Amino acid sequence: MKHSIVVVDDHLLIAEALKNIIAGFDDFEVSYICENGIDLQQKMNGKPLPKIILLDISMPEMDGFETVQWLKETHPNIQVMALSMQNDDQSLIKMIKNGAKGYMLKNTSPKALENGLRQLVSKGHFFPDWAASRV
Amino acid sequence: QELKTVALQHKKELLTTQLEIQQQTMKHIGREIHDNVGQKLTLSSLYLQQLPIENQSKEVVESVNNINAIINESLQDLRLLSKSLTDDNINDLTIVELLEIECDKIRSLKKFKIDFKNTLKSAVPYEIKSVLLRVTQEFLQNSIKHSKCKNIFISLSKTNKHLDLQLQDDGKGFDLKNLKTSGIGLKNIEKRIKLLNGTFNPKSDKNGTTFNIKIPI
Amino acid sequence: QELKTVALQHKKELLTTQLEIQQQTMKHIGREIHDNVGQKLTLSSLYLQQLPIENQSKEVVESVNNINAIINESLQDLRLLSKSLTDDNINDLTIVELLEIECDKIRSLKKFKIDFKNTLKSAVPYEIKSVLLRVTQEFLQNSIKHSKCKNIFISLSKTNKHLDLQLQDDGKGFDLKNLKTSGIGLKNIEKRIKLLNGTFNPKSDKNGTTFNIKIPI
Ligand SMILES: Nc1ncnc2c1ncn2[C@@H]1O[C@H](COP(=O)(O)OP(=O)(O)OP(=O)(O)O)[C@@H](O)[C@H]1O
Ligand SMILES: Nc1ncnc2c1ncn2[C@@H]1O[C@H](COP(=O)(O)OP(=O)(O)OP(=O)(O)O)[C@@H](O)[C@H]1O
Ligand SMILES: [K+]
Ligand SMILES: [Mg+2]
Ligand SMILES: [Mg+2]
Ligand SMILES: [Mg+2]
Repeated sequence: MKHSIVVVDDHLLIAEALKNIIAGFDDFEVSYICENGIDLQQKMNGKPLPKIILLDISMPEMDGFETVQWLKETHPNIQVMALSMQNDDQSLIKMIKNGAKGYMLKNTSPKALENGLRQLVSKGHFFPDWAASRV
Repeated sequence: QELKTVALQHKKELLTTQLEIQQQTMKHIGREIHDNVGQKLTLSSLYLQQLPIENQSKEVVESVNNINAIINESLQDLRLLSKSLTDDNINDLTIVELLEIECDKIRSLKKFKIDFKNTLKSAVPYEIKSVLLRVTQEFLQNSIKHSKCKNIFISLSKTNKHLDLQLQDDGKGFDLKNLKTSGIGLKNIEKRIKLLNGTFNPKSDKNGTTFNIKIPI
Repeated sequence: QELKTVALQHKKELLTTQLEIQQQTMKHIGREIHDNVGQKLTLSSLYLQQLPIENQSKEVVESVNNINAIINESLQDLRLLSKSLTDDNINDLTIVELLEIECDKIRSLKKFKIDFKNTLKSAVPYEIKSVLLRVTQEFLQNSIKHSKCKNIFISLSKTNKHLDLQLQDDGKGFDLKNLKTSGIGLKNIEKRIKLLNGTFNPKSDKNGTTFNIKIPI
């Protein structure tokens, strides 16, 4: 069975684009997408939990930092991969501290994304070289 | 005297207000670049990578990859620009890093050779960093604008009494005693160095201009 | 007194230095955005339009056009951002335009309704513009950060004696007489309005916070 993913990004077009890209992967599929943390809390209600959440950082209402913190407390088995525009140390470290198990830039190639997701599932974490060297 | 103090107080408050407004502007634009433009370019990169080009000619595949590479490079540039808008550079960077950034700006003009030698290792206080940075910026502006130089030399070092900053160009020079200008660059340099109880010993002749700045520490 | 004047002079020079450094940074980044990133994106748009897509499916053609549209939109955004980095906004814009920009920043957060009413038609001097802009920024920051409000109201008007700026939120309010904070926002508001011989008559209770600012003109 394919691993289920939920994408959370306030730029819904980006979330849709990621969903389309993931549709081409053999082992993964996107169940649904959300605009922000609050939207996620509402949409998760009564549905089977996803295996992975791809989480944007800067979002209005409830941002990535708050969302991953909430997920760690309420659904610690879900693996969170932060997907961000920024490659700065501060947000990387803060996301990890708050519970993210992976961190990738949004514009990484489909191949790199698939590889990142695979490692997240098999090893429990994934950080690209640039990120690993900073933590 | 009392009146002068009030006027200065007034002026100081206005400067602080302007400074804060500028900081807000920089923060806002930094965020816009990141949240708005950055997202759009990310989106175009994602769309580009989804174009069904597997069965296309080699040229098309290469061209699409090339476009994607340019977009990703722009994204990287914007990340750095957005960062320097939101960071407090003077606080976060060393004086050597700050001066290196100025050298790089000159280098990117591709009109001048610039050489920066540094033997200083210790940290420099915020106030001295700001003044030395600003004085260097003014000197470089002048060399670029007025001197028709080919080469610029900067050197930074320290004795146990002074911080030494030497600024030099090999341009046409000017008459220090006979300034015909409404400019305020040199006046500001003088004023700021005095502020730190320093000296700058300007020399200029037909072989170029040199400022030898010493700040007591 | 003499000592105080010297210290103020010193402080003023340092502020000017910082202001100038910031302006240099803004100018540099504005130019980088325009010249460097702008060129790259223009280039990718050109390459994109040269892709041989005539014989492709409708989807591919649409997709390529869509990507091109996004890139051009980004270019347009960057032009505006680059402009606001290099322009002197306080000088060039009216107080109404300046406050509109602040309202738009709040609107883009998509968390608050903000309503700005203006009946002022005449020009406002630089100094008053800076202070009113900065005071409004501080008020808005506080409403967003502390008040848990849903609505913000701003109104600007003029009598023959005063400029009136009303700032209001419908948040939880706070005890004006019992500030437990190391913050400097409110202190700065007070100081700056005094500077213009104005009053701001703050009111706050569980229905929200209102500043009624009057500046003599
Ligand atoms: N490195 C230099 N080489 C040749 N001439 C110089 C140099 N530096 C300054 N000058 C001359 O000295 C004058 C005064 O310089 P100053 O920096 O005070 O004013 P400005 O550059 O003309 O204007 P501003 O700095 O206010 O933009 C210049 O106009 C120029 O003629
Ligand atoms: N609009 C408001 N609604 C509710 N509480 C407010 C409002 N404005 C100010 N406060 C309260 O007053 C305190 C002082 O505000 P002030 O702007 O001086 O400091 P700050 O916002 O805490 O810090 P700073 O402005 O320096 O970042 C705040 O901490 C907050 O408790
Ligand atoms: K982000
Ligand atoms: Mg976002
Ligand atoms: Mg000059
Ligand atoms: Mg405040």
